[in-house]
Amino acid sequence: MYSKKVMEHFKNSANYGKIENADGIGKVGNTRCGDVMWIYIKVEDGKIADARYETFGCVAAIATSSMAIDMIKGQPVDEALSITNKAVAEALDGLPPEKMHCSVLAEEGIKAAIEDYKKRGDGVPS
Amino acid sequence: MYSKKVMEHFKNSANYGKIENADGIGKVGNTRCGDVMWIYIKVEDGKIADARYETFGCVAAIATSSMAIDMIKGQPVDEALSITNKAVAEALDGLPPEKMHCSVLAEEGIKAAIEDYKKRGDGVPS
Amino acid sequence: MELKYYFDYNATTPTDPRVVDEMRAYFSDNFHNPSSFYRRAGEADYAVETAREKIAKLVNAESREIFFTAGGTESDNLAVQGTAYQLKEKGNHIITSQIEHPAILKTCKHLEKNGFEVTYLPVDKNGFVNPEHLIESIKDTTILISIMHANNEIGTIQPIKELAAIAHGKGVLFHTDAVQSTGKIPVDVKELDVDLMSFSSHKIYGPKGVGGLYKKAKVKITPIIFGGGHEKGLRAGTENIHGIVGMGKAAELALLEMAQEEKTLRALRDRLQKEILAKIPEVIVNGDTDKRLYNTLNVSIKYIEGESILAMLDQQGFALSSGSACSSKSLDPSHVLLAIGLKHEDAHGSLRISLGKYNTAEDVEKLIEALPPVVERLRSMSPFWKGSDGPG
Amino acid sequence: MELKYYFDYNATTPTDPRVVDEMRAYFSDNFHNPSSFYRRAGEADYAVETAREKIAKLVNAESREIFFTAGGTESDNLAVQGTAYQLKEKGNHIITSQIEHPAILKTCKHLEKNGFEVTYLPVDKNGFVNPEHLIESIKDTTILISIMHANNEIGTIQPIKELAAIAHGKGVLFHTDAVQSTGKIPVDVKELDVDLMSFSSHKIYGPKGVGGLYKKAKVKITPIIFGGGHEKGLRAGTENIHGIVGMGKAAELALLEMAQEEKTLRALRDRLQKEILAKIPEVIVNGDTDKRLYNTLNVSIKYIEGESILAMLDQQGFALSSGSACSSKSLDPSHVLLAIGLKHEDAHGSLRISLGKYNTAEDVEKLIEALPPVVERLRSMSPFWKGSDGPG
Ligand SMILES: Cc1ncc(COP(=O)(O)O)c(C=O)c1O
Ligand SMILES: Cc1ncc(COP(=O)(O)O)c(C=O)c1O
Repeated sequence: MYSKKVMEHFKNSANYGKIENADGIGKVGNTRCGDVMWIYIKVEDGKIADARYETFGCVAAIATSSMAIDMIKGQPVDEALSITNKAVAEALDGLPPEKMHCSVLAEEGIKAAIEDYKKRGDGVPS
Repeated sequence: MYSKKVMEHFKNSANYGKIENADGIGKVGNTRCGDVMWIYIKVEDGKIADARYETFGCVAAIATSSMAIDMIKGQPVDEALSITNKAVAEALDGLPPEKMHCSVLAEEGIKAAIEDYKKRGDGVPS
Repeated sequence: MELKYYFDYNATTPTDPRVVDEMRAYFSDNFHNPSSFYRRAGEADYAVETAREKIAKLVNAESREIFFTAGGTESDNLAVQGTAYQLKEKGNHIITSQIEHPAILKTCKHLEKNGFEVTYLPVDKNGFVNPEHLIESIKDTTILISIMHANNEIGTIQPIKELAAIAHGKGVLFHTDAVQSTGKIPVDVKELDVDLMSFSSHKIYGPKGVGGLYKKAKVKITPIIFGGGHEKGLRAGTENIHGIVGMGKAAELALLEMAQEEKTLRALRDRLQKEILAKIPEVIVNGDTDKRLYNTLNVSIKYIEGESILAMLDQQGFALSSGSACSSKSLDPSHVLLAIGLKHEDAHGSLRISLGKYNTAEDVEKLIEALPPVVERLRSMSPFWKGSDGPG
Repeated sequence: MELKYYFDYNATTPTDPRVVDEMRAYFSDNFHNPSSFYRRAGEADYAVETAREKIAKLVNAESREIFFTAGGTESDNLAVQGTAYQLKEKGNHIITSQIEHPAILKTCKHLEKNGFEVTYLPVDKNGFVNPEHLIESIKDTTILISIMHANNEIGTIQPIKELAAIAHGKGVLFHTDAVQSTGKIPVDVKELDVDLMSFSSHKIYGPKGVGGLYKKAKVKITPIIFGGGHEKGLRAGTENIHGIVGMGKAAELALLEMAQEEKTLRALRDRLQKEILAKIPEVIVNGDTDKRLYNTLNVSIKYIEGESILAMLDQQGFALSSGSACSSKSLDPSHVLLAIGLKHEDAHGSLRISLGKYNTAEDVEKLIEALPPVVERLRSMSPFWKGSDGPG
């Protein structure tokens, strides 16, 4: 049911875990639906210097988290903002239709983390 | 579904055919239901000297006809009259429930033949 | 396989040994529940979907239009009840024919007790529904027309394409019971343009206990068995994997071998018909002799009764069936034979010979030899045979 | 048979090779239609009736009270729809529980759309229906109570005898879905005094595609599949002979071997439970730990999600199931786990381990070894695990 890419990311993901003193944290999803994703980012010189995730969820949720992190790491913050759920899913060679919501979660997680970072930059502590 | 006795009578019956100049003929059943039985008797000295049948019908109809003939041959007419459908069925080691009507036909056939014989004796031609 | 003298292929067929081979792995090895998560379950799911494709190919449908059931009877029930309940707000009138299988007729009788109205179209002496009658019978409230493709008793093949076109001209859904035709003759749902079509595995050398329904993608019907959402919610229940795989293989083989079988069996059947008519006087051939299943021969042997014929033939190892009441465990003879206008006694005296791929020329010769003496003996016992007064 | 690491016997079982052997003759040799006239048909009929006797013996019923269907789902539908439609003039209220199989729940939902009223009784944290609740729920219009015997997810075994007695005290019919208990634990219809009881072949090492319904002789229900009058008119369709023969053999074996299996599997299950609780912190055992199927262990592994666990274990060849939404293809996690009061995240994090007769002690040790590192890794990815803020 899952692509090879999805299973690789699920099995071998190394991007997980907390970043202490992250510059932005995005917390999305809820336990009712079974998927919760937290995205941590560290920003240096307008670029995402480091990123990690913590995810409670299914194979697709973990794989999209992992892929999303790969995709934003090293990117300028504003380019990271433009990453769509479709792009994440495509990078994983697709997701089963009923799992597309996981890629949406990944997109939302990135956006929330960057928003949080921007807020803090505006002097608004998270 | 049928007892061995039934199948023997069905396969080996020798009592069928017309009796020319019979003393009594009983015609029972109808083609709608699929069973028609004609019983011929020849009476001598108050006894049934010869009897035969012609039957259009299923295995049970043919076997009960054959058995009924065996049972009345040589019997005094009034004893033949008292033969019941149950006796015919029992003599065949039983019949499937949905075939019991065939034994009823045999009893009715005998009765009708004897009635016909008696009517003729009363000067009433059949 | 001991199949000598089996002439009842329209009742059921032996499972082709190649089909049995194909099923073997799906009992104890690939037994997993297709809807489970793990990899082995994916293999079961793949096997089910591959079978679905094979069946779709046999009837020229899309895979997603094929739904598995437990047999032809369930498919007929699902089609008729499912349409009736789905469209009950739209109308309550159903049209079918008098010669349908009990799976359709009894379902219609049941619906009649539940607020539906059913028209049972008569057929002519060859077993054909008259398209004019169909047109006249359609009302504003008509929601379904269900006419069988090939009749199981007499083999008559209805002009389904024409009848379906009439239905669609009036905006009415059309179902056909193709249990006897699918796998025997080319059946193309797109060409026939039916909305729903039933078929069954055990009539085409597949295993018993499995069948299917073709449902045109855009047609919506209500399920009759509810549960775990299998078959896209149309028919719940853990998949009968070995059965489905077996039916798939049977469909594949049917597609490959149908043309050859038709040639062989038609020749055998025609020879049987010719010889029976030549050797036995006063025999009626039932059903249309042109538009008829090539494996089916139904005859009425006048003045004698079918069960007796079956019993005498059974003694010699022949397996056949009859439309007589006695052999069908009801009081009335075949409703199909009565519908084509046979007298009761001729319906009682009918014999259905249905051939299949394991019949040999020798089988046929043996039957041709065996039948006349049996008929002669039974006629000599019959009050209606020559020299008698004739039926009362 | 490659059955290493299969822990999903409540989903389906492999067919016992002895059962496959028994079925073998019924595909291509004894394939005849049991209702046909000839002798070989009589043999098929005899095989079907012999299987019926074996099943009757397993559940202490009379043969004539056993009816064959295509599986547990159809049996549940037949029992519930059949009673509802039979008694619709008498009343329209049905009582069931919140933890039934979808075969019952979806059927009830369907009936609700068609004029029936359904009460879904809650259960306590161990999964038991409260008899007091049942008593309070019965109305004048109640026509059927349907409560499952053993639950497929958590294994809780209901006090059916007591519940059936309550039903009968009020003159209401009682059905139990015994799909998970029949063949695993002693099930005696006379002792339980139920009116209707469903069971299924593929849960007890019989073939898929066949099941059955026990119906007390004096109870009348309406068929849901109409046709040729098979199964005394209760369920039409050419008999699935090999399936029926297989289920009969499976029933015979179950009766003989049940006690031994219980001993072995209970020990394995108990060891699994003990070791999992010892090796993995923060695990909840779901279902009653006393009145529970001896082969079933359902646990919630906190802070992680079930499908991920299944996927990691699947990589190592383990086949299990979960009540998580993801593994069930719906958005909500198991309705059973929610009904016993689990939080959504704990329901999502559940694992069902269901053992069967081909499980070995080695299988169990391997699972005990494999599970902790999987849990550890997934927890290390989880925002809710130690050092995190806990569930949001
Ligand atoms: C025309 C027709 N329809 C339906 C059926 C029922 O199919 P099944 O026996 O698979 O339930 C049959 C055969 O019995 C049939 O010949
Ligand atoms: C409790 C229960 N009832 C009913 C069913 C349905 O049985 P089947 O899969 O044979 O249709 C199952 C299994 O799927 C079950 O566990």
